[in-house]
Amino acid sequence: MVITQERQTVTAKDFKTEQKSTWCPGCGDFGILSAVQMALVNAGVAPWQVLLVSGIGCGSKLPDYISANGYMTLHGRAVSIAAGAHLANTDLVTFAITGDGDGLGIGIGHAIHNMRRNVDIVHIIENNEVYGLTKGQYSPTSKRGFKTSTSPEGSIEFSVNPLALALTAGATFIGRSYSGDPKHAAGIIQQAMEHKGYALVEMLQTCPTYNKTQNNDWYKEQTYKIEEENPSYDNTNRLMAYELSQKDDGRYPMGVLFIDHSRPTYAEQVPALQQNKAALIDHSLDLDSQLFEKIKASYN
Amino acid sequence: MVITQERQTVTAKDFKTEQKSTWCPGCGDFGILSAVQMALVNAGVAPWQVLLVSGIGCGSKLPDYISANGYMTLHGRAVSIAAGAHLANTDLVTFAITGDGDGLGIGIGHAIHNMRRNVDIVHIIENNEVYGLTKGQYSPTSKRGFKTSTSPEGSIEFSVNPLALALTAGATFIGRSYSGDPKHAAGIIQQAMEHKGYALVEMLQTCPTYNKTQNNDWYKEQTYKIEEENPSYDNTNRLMAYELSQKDDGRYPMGVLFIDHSRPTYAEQVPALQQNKAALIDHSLDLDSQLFEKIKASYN
Amino acid sequence: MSQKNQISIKVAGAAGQGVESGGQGLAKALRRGGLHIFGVSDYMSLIKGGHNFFQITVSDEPVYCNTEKIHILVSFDPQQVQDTVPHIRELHEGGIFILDEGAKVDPAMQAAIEEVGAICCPMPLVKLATEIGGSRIMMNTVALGAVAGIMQLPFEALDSVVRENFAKKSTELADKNSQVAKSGYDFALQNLVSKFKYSVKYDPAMGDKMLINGNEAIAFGSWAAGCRFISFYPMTPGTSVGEWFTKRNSKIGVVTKHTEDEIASICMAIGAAQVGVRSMTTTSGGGFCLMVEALGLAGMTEVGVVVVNAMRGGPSTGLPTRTEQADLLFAIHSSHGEFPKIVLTPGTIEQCYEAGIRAHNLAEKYQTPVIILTDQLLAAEVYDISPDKFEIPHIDRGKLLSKEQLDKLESNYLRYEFSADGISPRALQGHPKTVHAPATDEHDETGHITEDAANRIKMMDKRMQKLETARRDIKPPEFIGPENADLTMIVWGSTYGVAYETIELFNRNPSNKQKINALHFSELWPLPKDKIQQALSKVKFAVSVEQNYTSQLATLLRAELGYEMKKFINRYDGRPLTAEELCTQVQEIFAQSLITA
Amino acid sequence: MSQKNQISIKVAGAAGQGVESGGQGLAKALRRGGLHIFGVSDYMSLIKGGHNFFQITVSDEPVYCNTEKIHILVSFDPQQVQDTVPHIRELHEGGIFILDEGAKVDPAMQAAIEEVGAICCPMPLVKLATEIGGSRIMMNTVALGAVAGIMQLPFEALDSVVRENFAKKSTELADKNSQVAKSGYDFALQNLVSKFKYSVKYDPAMGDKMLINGNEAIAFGSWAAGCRFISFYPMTPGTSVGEWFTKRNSKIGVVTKHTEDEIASICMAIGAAQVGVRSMTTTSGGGFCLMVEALGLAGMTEVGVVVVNAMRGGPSTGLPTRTEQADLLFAIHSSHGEFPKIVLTPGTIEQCYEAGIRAHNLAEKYQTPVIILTDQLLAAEVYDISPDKFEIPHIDRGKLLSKEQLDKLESNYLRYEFSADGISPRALQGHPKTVHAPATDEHDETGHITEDAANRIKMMDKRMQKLETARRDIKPPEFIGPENADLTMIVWGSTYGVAYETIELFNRNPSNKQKINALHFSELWPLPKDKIQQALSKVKFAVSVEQNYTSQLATLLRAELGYEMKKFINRYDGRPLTAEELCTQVQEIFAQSLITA
Ligand SMILES: Cc1ncc(C[n+]2csc(CCOP(=O)(O)OP(=O)(O)O)c2C)c(N)n1
Ligand SMILES: Cc1ncc(C[n+]2csc(CCOP(=O)(O)OP(=O)(O)O)c2C)c(N)n1
Ligand code: SF4
Ligand code: SF4
Ligand SMILES: [Mg+2]
Ligand SMILES: [Mg+2]
Repeated sequence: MVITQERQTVTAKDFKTEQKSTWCPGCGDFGILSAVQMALVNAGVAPWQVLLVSGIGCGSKLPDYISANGYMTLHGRAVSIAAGAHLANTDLVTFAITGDGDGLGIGIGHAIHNMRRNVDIVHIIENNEVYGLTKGQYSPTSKRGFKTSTSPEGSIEFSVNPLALALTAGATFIGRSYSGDPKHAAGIIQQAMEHKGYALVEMLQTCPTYNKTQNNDWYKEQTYKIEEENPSYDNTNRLMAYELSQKDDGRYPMGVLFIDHSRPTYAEQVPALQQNKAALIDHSLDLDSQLFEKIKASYN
Repeated sequence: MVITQERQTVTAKDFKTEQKSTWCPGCGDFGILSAVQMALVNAGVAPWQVLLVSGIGCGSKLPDYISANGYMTLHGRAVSIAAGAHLANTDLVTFAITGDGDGLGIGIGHAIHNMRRNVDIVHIIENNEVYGLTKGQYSPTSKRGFKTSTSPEGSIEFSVNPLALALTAGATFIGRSYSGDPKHAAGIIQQAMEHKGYALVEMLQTCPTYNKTQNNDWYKEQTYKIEEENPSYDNTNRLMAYELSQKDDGRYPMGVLFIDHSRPTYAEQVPALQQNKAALIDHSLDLDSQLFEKIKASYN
Repeated sequence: MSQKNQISIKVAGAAGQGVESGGQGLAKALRRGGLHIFGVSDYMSLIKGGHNFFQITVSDEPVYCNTEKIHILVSFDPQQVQDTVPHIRELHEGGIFILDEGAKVDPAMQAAIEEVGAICCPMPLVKLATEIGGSRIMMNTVALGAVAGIMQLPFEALDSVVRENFAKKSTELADKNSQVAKSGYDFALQNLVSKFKYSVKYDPAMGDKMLINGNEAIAFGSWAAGCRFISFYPMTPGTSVGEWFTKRNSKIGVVTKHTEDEIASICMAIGAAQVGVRSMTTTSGGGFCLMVEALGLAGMTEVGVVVVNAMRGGPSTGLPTRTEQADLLFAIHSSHGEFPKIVLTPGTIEQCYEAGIRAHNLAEKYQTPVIILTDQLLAAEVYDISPDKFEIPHIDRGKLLSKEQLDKLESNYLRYEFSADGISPRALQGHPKTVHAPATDEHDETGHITEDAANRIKMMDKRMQKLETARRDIKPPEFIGPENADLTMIVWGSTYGVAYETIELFNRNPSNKQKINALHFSELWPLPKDKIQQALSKVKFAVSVEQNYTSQLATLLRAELGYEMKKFINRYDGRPLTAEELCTQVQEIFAQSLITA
Repeated sequence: MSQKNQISIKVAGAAGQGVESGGQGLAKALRRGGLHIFGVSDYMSLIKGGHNFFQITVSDEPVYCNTEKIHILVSFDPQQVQDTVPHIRELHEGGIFILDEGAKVDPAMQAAIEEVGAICCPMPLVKLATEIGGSRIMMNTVALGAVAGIMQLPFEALDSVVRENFAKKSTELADKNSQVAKSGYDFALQNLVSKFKYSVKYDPAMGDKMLINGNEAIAFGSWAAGCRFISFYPMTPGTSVGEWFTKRNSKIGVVTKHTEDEIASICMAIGAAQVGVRSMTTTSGGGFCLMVEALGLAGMTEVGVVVVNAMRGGPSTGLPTRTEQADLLFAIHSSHGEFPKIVLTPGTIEQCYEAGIRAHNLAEKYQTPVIILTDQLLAAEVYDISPDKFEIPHIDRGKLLSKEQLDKLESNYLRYEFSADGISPRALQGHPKTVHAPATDEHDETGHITEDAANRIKMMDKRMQKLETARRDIKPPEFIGPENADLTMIVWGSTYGVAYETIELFNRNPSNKQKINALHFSELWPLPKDKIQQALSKVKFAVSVEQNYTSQLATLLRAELGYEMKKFINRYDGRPLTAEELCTQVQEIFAQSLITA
């Protein structure tokens, strides 16, 4: 995001809330919550300077468990709502926080279209590869063969590849981290915040209740840091990024897969916001009576 | 499609209808209509063996102008409706026919999800890079800067790349042709029909009314046949296909960009259709009274 | 008081031939000449070809809808003149039919012309266009000139319009069209005027008037009321509200977004409204369907967003370019669960402008979604109104707390604080003291999710109380015509115009002993029950008149007030009701002497 | 006739502790022992933790809803026993509270126990579970054993259920749980039975009964009626209808599809139905919102598709796991424009099964969408019904033409042929003689798009005529309780049960001089007006009882029949109405002697 407001000195305490979480013990969402918090602290963004728009799902309850501006909305629509809020108030550091079903199933269209518009928000997909809140159905990212209540004989779908999809759609920042490594996650989220344009962060997430095999040990096995395994990796190279996203050795590269500084953000190009560079919310509501009369006259 | 029914000897006459077209003179949709007709004739598929499901838009009126089974449905939903019809009657050669706004704007989610399921239908996108029926607004495929009633100062969006998107989503056949070359178009459509799995065909289409610059001369300039320019092109190579789809010299490669024979179709894997290989519509409605009593007993 | 003196002109042709623009131009010209005018186009759901027409009715008195019969018929289309047969049948005895001399008049047309006793006037439309203008497409301008001539409109009136319209393109084009218009005008003076026995009085002193359609008026009012964000997806006839903004985009400082679908449209608008910008979206039935889930989001989180639903013939894709009033009960009951909604149903251009203003004020005041129900007829119709009818609006942001008030805030801010009127003081996110995170789950006063039963009841009561508070704020229905009448047509929305003209037609006819009037609803939800009861108590014999199949307002009044209509008149073929047909039906009702006077 | 003799048991604990499965098991066991039983769970919108409970009411007579007060309370959760304080308050004097001996009873609990005069029975749940079963999680089974003991249920009844439930996993686990259950059973016989002064009579000869919930019954009925395609998107409480099919997937030969969203769900189902397969989808309010555009598609192209909307607390996300009846008017008026819809509102498990059958028959017969409105309570409740209540259905495919008839077809097939009853003979695509292409635009008899006004009117009349034809086919409301009563509760859907028990409670109470009954609607649209009028004519004093804020059925009856209720009772906190509260309110109504007997 283009962070327009003055950075603040904030601590974790500033984001604490009484509201008691309803997540299962050991849920990866706890890690993501603390990662978000850490990132905000490190970036010096105060609770009142941020807007965490979420959808519906276990992970989408995140804004309820942190003291910061939030908006818990509809399943699948967080990105559109966040985009609208962002265009109306570009001073708020705006996040869209969705699950995998939420952001890549029902909501995939909004994600793709706002990616290609390069709307300047951070989109975190909490990817536990399952529908948690509805008690464990397979999701668009579930592995083929994954057995759930809606796939008792195993899923027969080829799963969505979030990184390849974001790359193809036109996201200008694509990162991946994991709920079990909040420090790394916080780092990626902060980079996403500092990036100018649509920043997608896929957050691999454990769901001890409905995705038992993919537990923390499993992820420790399956994940690796891009820079560690291929130091020569150039995350500004689209084809290289695509190739990496297509590797199907079943392992998850983590880090910043792709970054593109060349594209302007959507807000930068909106005529009304070019005329008056202030956030739309700060534009006057008063009527320009000359213009008003001019328009009336045009109908004579 | 897996074409289960006996091929028929049919001629163009069999597809003629009295219904008079409402398309503008010179509209590219005429070329697409005749291409579809030609493909059906060449494939030996009779009017009653096919089902042309369309959305809403100029091009989606196609089924009204051909004597064949059709279903003119809702804007953005043709693919889902076609998928349902296909699963219920795998004996019908099922098409989804959509515009670019229809198939890549409002309907992009359904397209992506059914591509990764490899639902065995032919999806033709009539891409005139504009919203025709609603009188000329920019579409997801409109070029940046394209001036329309909703983009008077020029579109500020980066357009969707249908081929790259289909490739990433998991379509197993990706072809492109052009309304001004019905013969070539018919060839691609026929190959799509004969392909087993989700076959996407992007049909570049002229709209002399709302997309005047991209007229037939322009397209003749901008399009080329893949096999002619790079004979060594291997359309089974995913990365090669992606690279080609990413070339932004503004020209349109035509032909079969990508084909993948490795994936089973969705219907092939559906448990109920594995048990009884006949089309679902031909499964008996009669109740298996033993099973009926067994289920009742399970609640005792 | 004798019948209105009016002349009706129909310009017909294929889509893409400039029927719409030609008609609009002619309307403007006649208006500037000093006539009251009503105009609306009738078009098919296609881009070129087919058969469209634009009808204008002019008079020395205000006009609010078209007449069934016409005095002048112009065909722009030498090819398809035969499509004009039904229109020829609409000509008055002595009416004039203008077509190109090259167009062949087939027997069917000839028969129709003789049948109605019309005068067929072939003229060199194409010839003059090509010879003088150098292009056959200018035949439209020739024809308009001819009509102006027949109408004895001072040429300057037409000239000014023609020049304005083409000046944008080039002065040369403007000059050429002006000359071409003159040629048609002169031809008419020499050859046609004498044949035409009808005329209306021009009032040169009429002064400035606006010809603006309903959708433009809604958009104009919304902008004037401070709407600074509109996200929408094209759908006839809702699109033109959005295009009013996009056309002016940067000039008027509004962020306009053509989205990927209607769900995104309303969600973006709600996002913008949630952070404090007056926002709206516009669509038609099918798109409105896709918005109803998000209406619940706005209702539950108490975000004021404005949704325009311009109705067209349904169900489903239906009759995309035709008019209907069949979404009323759907709009009122849209979305699952129970929450307050406000539904406005303007019926005149002035009411459209005001609805734009009212909608944004009510949305912020009651922190809940406001739906403006209009329809294809009202969206497209124009008639002359004086500019001072569009006033600079008063902006009421309701219980919105200012930065200053927030700075002074002592206690923790409660977004959903319980209150007697159900409305909570509203603070925007972005101020250090107002950090909050509303949820679409049931929530407590802070916005946090809770399933507590006692809180649930209080929150439901709070939200629903807003409906009761708003009820007092909603405009009661207004009578059109005399206060006391033997029969009252109960109408809402776009049928205002036809009701008005029906009353004129009926009450001015000396052979009608009785008097009729109408009761028109321009705001419909929540119903201001008491005021409605008062109005209804003055009604002797209520006849429901609706542009739908099931008489939805009648159903609503029965449901909410137990009120029973005596008779029902419905039209659902997508074509607007006419004063003539209503008059006949009203006369029948009287004839059946159902009314014990 | 004295009050019903019933015992109520509540099993409480955190989500994920087996409260639901434990409760279900206990219910099954008591049922097999020879008791009538009603059971339903109450859970929060979270996956683990929180506070859930399962309540069972048993009797020697049929039971249709739970009681407010309970006789036995079991806490599965040594940690959060204090959450049980509100439940302790529900205990009858002499009621028993079972918890683990390790759980500490804090002062608040102690106070509550003394207040109600309950008996606190700490017992070695964990100890027995670990010592005998070798695992602490078996404490649930110990507790169930204890309850069985207190209830003096023959052990075999419990044993059979425990073994069945764990046999799937392993026989060893089955044995262990059996032993553990026995240990709890014996402990209760030795230490608790004597303290418990309540009892019900078992009827060992009761024989086979089904314990099946409403959603399972709807799914079962639909499958039995030939539904072979269901596409849906998970949404509580609609999901379980779909999961009934997926669980049996290949066995029952049904294509089941978990789609990417609700729009795809209904569109896939419509696609399948269009080519001739009986198809359905299931969802709840928010998902239903997303389906309403496609309802219009089905209505306009005359495709019979079945949609289950299982209502939950709204608006928006609302109270996802709680019950409400607030979508009735939305469902009836859903989608823009006007077209026929059929709405079924089953209230009993038997009616759910039948609704599944009726929906698919009516959908094909009238070639239009059918909505089954159920809710969270009905979706989750179970009570014993005899298996022969679920009969093999008669399948009526309406005017569907057979292959043979089509082969003989002479003239061109007209998909939308005009007919007196509005229903056109239906032929499937795929036969050489039936090639056609329906459009959602207004169309002619062949299905081709046309804007012709005359055709439009005939097509609207044809479609709407189906509503009149269907009206005769819709079940009238039925009286619960005595035919003649001083007061009648007007109810629909899931409130059947509470209405039934309220009548029992009130009419059996000798101190009540008056009699009450209820009129229950299990099918609601189109309203069979005449039959309803007949039924209502027997009603002396109508009291609307609904699980919503705005009394939607009352509004509908006023709108359609001009019928006025005398009193309104509403509950909208997401918790089911109880017989006790209704009884009290009814008594108050009588007390205010509003009723002139
Ligand atoms: C329109 C709509 N459809 C369905 C639901 C029910 N629902 C709630 S959360 C959810 C999916 C949860 O999966 P995911 O998005 O991956 O989030 P998670 O719970 O796994 O964090 C669904 C289907 C809903 N709330 N709204
Ligand atoms: C839900 C819905 N929204 C909007 C519309 C209006 N509409 C009809 S066609 C169309 C887009 C046409 O563009 P495209 O899909 O590219 O088809 P084309 O007309 O260019 O062939 C739109 C927005 C509609 N019919 N339904
Ligand atoms: S179900 Fe899974 S995702 Fe949801 S809270 Fe529990 S562990 Fe977390
Ligand atoms: S508007 Fe364009 S796409 Fe539509 S019919 Fe005319 S030329 Fe064809
Ligand atoms: Mg998930
Ligand atoms: Mg297009």
